[in-house]
Amino acid sequence: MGTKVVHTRGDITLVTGVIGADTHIVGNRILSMALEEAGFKVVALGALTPADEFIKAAIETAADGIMVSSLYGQGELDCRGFRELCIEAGLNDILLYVGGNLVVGKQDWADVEARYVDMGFDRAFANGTRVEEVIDTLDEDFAARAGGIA
Amino acid sequence: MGTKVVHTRGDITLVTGVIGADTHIVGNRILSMALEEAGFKVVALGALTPADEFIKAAIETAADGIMVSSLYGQGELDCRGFRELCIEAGLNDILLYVGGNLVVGKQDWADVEARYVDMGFDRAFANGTRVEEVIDTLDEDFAARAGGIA
Amino acid sequence: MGADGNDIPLSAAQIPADDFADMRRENLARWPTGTEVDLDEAIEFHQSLPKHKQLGWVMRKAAAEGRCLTQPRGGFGTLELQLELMRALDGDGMADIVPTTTDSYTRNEQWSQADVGIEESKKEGRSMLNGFPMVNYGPKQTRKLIEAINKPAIVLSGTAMPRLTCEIGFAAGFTGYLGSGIAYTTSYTKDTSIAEGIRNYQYLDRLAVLYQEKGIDLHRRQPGFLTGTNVPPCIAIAVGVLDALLAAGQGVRNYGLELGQTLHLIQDAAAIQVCGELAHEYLAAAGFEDMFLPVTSLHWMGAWPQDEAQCAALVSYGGTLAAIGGAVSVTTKSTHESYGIPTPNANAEGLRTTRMAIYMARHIRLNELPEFQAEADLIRRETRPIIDRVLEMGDGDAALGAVRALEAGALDIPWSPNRFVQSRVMPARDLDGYLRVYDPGEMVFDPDVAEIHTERLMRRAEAEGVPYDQNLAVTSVYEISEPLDRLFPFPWGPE
Amino acid sequence: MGADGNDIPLSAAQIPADDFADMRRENLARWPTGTEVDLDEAIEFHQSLPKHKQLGWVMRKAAAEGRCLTQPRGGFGTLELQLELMRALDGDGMADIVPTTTDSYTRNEQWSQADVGIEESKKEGRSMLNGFPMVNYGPKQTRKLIEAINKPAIVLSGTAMPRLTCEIGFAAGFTGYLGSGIAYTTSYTKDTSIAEGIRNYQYLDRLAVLYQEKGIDLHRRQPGFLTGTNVPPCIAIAVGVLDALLAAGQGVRNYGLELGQTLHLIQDAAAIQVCGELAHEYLAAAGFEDMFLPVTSLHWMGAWPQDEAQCAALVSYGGTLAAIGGAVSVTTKSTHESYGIPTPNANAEGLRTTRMAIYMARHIRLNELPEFQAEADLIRRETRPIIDRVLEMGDGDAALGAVRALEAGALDIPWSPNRFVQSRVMPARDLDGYLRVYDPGEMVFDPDVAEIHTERLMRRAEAEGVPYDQNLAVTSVYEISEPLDRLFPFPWGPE
Ligand code: B12
Ligand code: B12
Repeated sequence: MGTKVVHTRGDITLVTGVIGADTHIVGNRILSMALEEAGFKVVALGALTPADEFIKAAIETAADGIMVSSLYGQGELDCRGFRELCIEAGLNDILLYVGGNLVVGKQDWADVEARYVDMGFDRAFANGTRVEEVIDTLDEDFAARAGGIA
Repeated sequence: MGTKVVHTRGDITLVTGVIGADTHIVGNRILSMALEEAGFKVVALGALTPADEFIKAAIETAADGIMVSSLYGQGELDCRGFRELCIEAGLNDILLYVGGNLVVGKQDWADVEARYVDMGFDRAFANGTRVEEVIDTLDEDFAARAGGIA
Repeated sequence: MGADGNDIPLSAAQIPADDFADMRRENLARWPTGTEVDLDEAIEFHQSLPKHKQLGWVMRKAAAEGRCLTQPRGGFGTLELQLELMRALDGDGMADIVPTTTDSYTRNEQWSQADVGIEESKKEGRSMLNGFPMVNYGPKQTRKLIEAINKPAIVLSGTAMPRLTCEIGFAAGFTGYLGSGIAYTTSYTKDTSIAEGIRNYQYLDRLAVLYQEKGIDLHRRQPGFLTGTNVPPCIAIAVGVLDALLAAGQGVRNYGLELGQTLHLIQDAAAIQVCGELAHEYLAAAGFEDMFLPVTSLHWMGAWPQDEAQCAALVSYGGTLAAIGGAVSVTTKSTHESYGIPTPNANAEGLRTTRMAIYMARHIRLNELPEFQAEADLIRRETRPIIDRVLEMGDGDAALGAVRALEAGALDIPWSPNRFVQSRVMPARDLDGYLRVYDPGEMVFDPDVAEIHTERLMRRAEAEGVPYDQNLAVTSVYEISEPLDRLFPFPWGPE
Repeated sequence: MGADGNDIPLSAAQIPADDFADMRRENLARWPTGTEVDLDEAIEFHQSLPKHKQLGWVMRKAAAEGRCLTQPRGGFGTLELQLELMRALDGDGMADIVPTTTDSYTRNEQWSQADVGIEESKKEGRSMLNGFPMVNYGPKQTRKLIEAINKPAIVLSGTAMPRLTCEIGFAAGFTGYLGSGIAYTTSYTKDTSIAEGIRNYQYLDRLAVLYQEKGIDLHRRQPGFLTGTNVPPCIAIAVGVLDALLAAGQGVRNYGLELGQTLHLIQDAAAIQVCGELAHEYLAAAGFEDMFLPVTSLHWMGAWPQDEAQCAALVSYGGTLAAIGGAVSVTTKSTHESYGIPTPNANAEGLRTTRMAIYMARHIRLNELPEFQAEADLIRRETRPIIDRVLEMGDGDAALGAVRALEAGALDIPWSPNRFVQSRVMPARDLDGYLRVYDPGEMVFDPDVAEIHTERLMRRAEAEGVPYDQNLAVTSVYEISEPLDRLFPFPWGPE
């Protein structure tokens, strides 16, 4: 993997946090630490972050992407309308990732992924995702954007 | 349960054994011990008993029933034609039970049972059967026979 | 003055009866179902329950007979789903203690959002909430859960805001309640101060004592697992003892302590032993001689692997560890853990696997093993100074001490989301599979104790050929969740 | 004279090379595929195998590094099914040692019936045989199994008649072979005399030594599980040591000993320890100083419960017991055990659950626990007199001694189908979960040892309020297979 765009990482600001009433901070903190170590600018909002705080922070920091964690199962309720909120706030193109345990119970992943893509997330990541994979995918997506219309 | 025919058990002779190249003697021995203790006459042939030895012993002892154990999975091959062998030997009405792990692998029990009934066994018993249940069923079947045409 | 009790200065002292009456009145008015709570009627109902449905009695009996009881977690978003679940856990799962986990909106007192969740769940035909919204249903409806089962029931509600939920839960007929001020506030909240969390649980404990005064022996329990993420025994036990002091201060006498498993047979057994010991020691020293303080062991609370076969070993070993450790009960998980809330069936299977594991190990005790004794001794040497320091910082008051010690980091919780906690302590697993402390943050260990931790972890770094750095802690977070081919491969090729 | 060697008087001495050549010639002529066996070609193939596919090397390495390897059982009736199975066990199951179990016709040298079984299996599209008919396929075809995997492979063939199968197996490239004269004859046959069984395995061992002489370090292994039904450690170890003496007599030097688990953590660990000790002691005393004698622990060999969740605990605990006992490998079962031969998937899951259990317990040793030491001591005091008596009855010859002692009952096997065995010994489980001897039959234990067994079982009878009779043994056969609601119910109601 490792698309050769490493040099641009320092220009990219990512907002991270755990959405809703969700207290699962461990994975989000490890992810934030790893993104920072990989060279991205990271704005870490921590656990229990309402949707509008993500948007506010993204505007304030002119972020390029938002990394939403949801572990506790209620993400499907918390994340509804997240893309719309972004658009309302003028964040039209912002890259939206979501990851964790995105629904209640053990459900078919393809189905879960589709639900989140329908909600407007660019990508959804299943439980068990390792940070290396996230970083690789970010590089790819930002490389594509740099080469594309963005 | 406990059909009230206990007094006739002493007149009933049962041949027990483990069919084919099967060495699993434990359940068969416990069953034989329990049948004897319950009052039946038991002719125990032990493990590794070819089909024709069951028939021979049944003729010699004028047995009323044959209790075939098969645990090792190959019973489906060993038991084919068992009823026919009985009929050829003039044991037309003899009660045939079979029990143990009657096929290779974990298969649907109803299906397995049907296969053995097709082969001419009066009853087939799944793994896990306890001796009390076997004795109750024997009593029922012999009671039915006594009251019926036999 | 507000009747939430927040204007009374924080202390471990019992809330006076009349203050408490005011607090209750105000509290119950916060949501319509609060008005359904009728203490006298509730006490009558509790009195009518047979002994085997009273968790207080059942825990005492299990401890006396040396049994290890099983208890799962479990909550779904509607009464119908929850009834079905609890029947399955009681029946198919043979749970000795049947739980009701509340959903996260309830835990955060977002009852109108929970209402939406109930509606959505009904519409979708599946649970959209991660637990049962007890407050929304109210005590009368919720009591149907108690009536549907033949075992004692416990409320599991990981929150720093239990005030209304506990009123509903006890009034409905639950005889057990998990939760405590220090443990839950440090691991389930971001902006709630420790003082506020402690006050809220003082309310809960005080309420339990209202029942106790009428002869109802409710079982209160402390969630020692904290953030569930490699919490070393010394921290879990210290918090447990402090929470127990707070509960005892309100008058509670039947109080369980939980410990998340480290997954090291000897460390877990030693931790259970020392937890019971130190709890009795400190409670007695504070004048509470007559406390019943059983220890509950919890199936691995960190990240689980995705492979269900691998998970089966965690479930089963969880029973083994609890039984051998002499825990009075074990709280179980299932092979679905890494994915999401288990189906009733998977949950029941986890219970049965655990139960069989307990059956097989029920005779085994390791107390005379020198390695056990060394570890127990180490845990004592780690834990006593932490508790002593906290009490000292509180001038003898556990409530004040906890607030100040957490702020200063003298007591610290790994991976805590709470901003009133330092969360600088970093645990990691050593080469022999023991959980040790890589970075103590501001916590102070005796030099010889600190030396042991450092030495053990250096040995691991050396053996693995990795730097002695924070990554030892991060890899220890992942470790147990790693797929087996990474965790424990065939070691000799093919090259 | 026949070249089956049956006219040479029975003894533990090595079969002379020229006699053995005659025996082989006659043996290989018994079935067409026998002519495919070419020793030189086979040895070349073995030499070409990488070390990690040679079980002799892998077992030595595991012992040196203190590892516990996993190995399942598994055999299906056609080459295609067997290939798929072995790939699944190697891949999905991560087995460290991959097995081929032969079918029961092959074990009884009923090769024409096995031919029918192959045809039937092909016709039905599922295995109608309970294992792989290796002789019918012959060494060339069978070698495809070895080539399909990346681990060492072992033949599992519970029989007293291994002569042709072992020729095919070794020629095909299997580097391990399970089976022995005393163990298998007493537990897998009815009419085969012990002498005949011993001779047949002397053939197998002698053949392994032909390979050994060319530098091929094959792993021979003894199946200590016997009838798998509550075999107490002393009997398993005694038979193991005697079979090892017989193998050593033929020249074998890499010889594993198996022990079925009793499911008591301390008894199993003590048994593994004492088994290794006594094996070395007796082998050295007989002049075999340079033996490699690793111990393998076997998942519960008695009857399994039907509930898969309950079985998962047996599988997992099986890994725990093996790891803590310090076994060099563990032979696994699956959650399908009570029903029938497991699917490749269930088999692989059993392996992974076991592997995870081993990972978690790999650091734990109980050798310094006083209870362990007492039990190890007891096992020594039980076992030595049995072996001594057998050797004495054989005037120092293990082969003669075994035949005579089994006939007299001085060595006895519980629940044996063989008519040359007394099978009067009756084991039963005591109140602490240890396997004890209820009725020793004609076996003679030291009075103080016998007293311990009786006292322990009387305590159980008393506690359960049942008579002190043979039913203690029968209920112990069922025990572990009982459904949980009978085995270990919620103890306090509802009345
Ligand atoms: C530890 C834990 C806890 C701790 C959390 C401590 C803390 N403050 O962080 C405690 C004990 C407090 C806890 C509480 C609860 N938990 Co919890 N918990 C877990 C557990 C066991 C491990 C989570 C973890 O830390 N994993 C390790 C980290 C490193 O992995 P991660 O979080 O998955 O993150 C990685 C990836 O997912 C990915 N990732 C994460 N976020 C994002 C975002 C983006 C954009 C991307 C690209 C990638 C990404 O990268 C991360 C690093 O590799 C999981 C089950 C499991 N997975 O084994 C349950 C689990 C998440 N919890 C669950 C539940 C229900 C709860 C509770 C509601 C109930 C309870 N048990 O009390 C409460 C929640 C309270 C609340 N309001 O949120 C459920 C969720 C159910 C569901 N989705 O169906 C789970 C799945 C357990 C289960 N099967 O029931 N829990
Ligand atoms: C102990 C055991 C052995 C011992 C047997 C010792 C002996 N000489 O008896 C040993 C280790 C030697 C052994 C060998 C083998 N075994 Co085995 N064995 C078992 C095991 C674990 C328990 C059997 C037992 O004793 N049960 C306890 C008794 C009390 O119960 P029972 O036998 O079921 O009998 C009761 C009832 O079934 C019923 N019953 C029995 N017979 C009858 C007859 C009638 C008429 C009635 C009404 C009722 C009835 O009443 C009995 C008393 O309650 C089973 C699996 C299991 N069930 O857990 C596998 C099992 C039977 N074995 C199996 C196999 C494949 C073998 C081997 C071929 C391979 C191997 N593992 O080496 C060899 C067979 C060699 C041969 N030629 O037969 C398979 C059979 C596969 C299948 N059917 O698909 C099983 C199911 C294990 C598995 N899942 O793979 N085995």
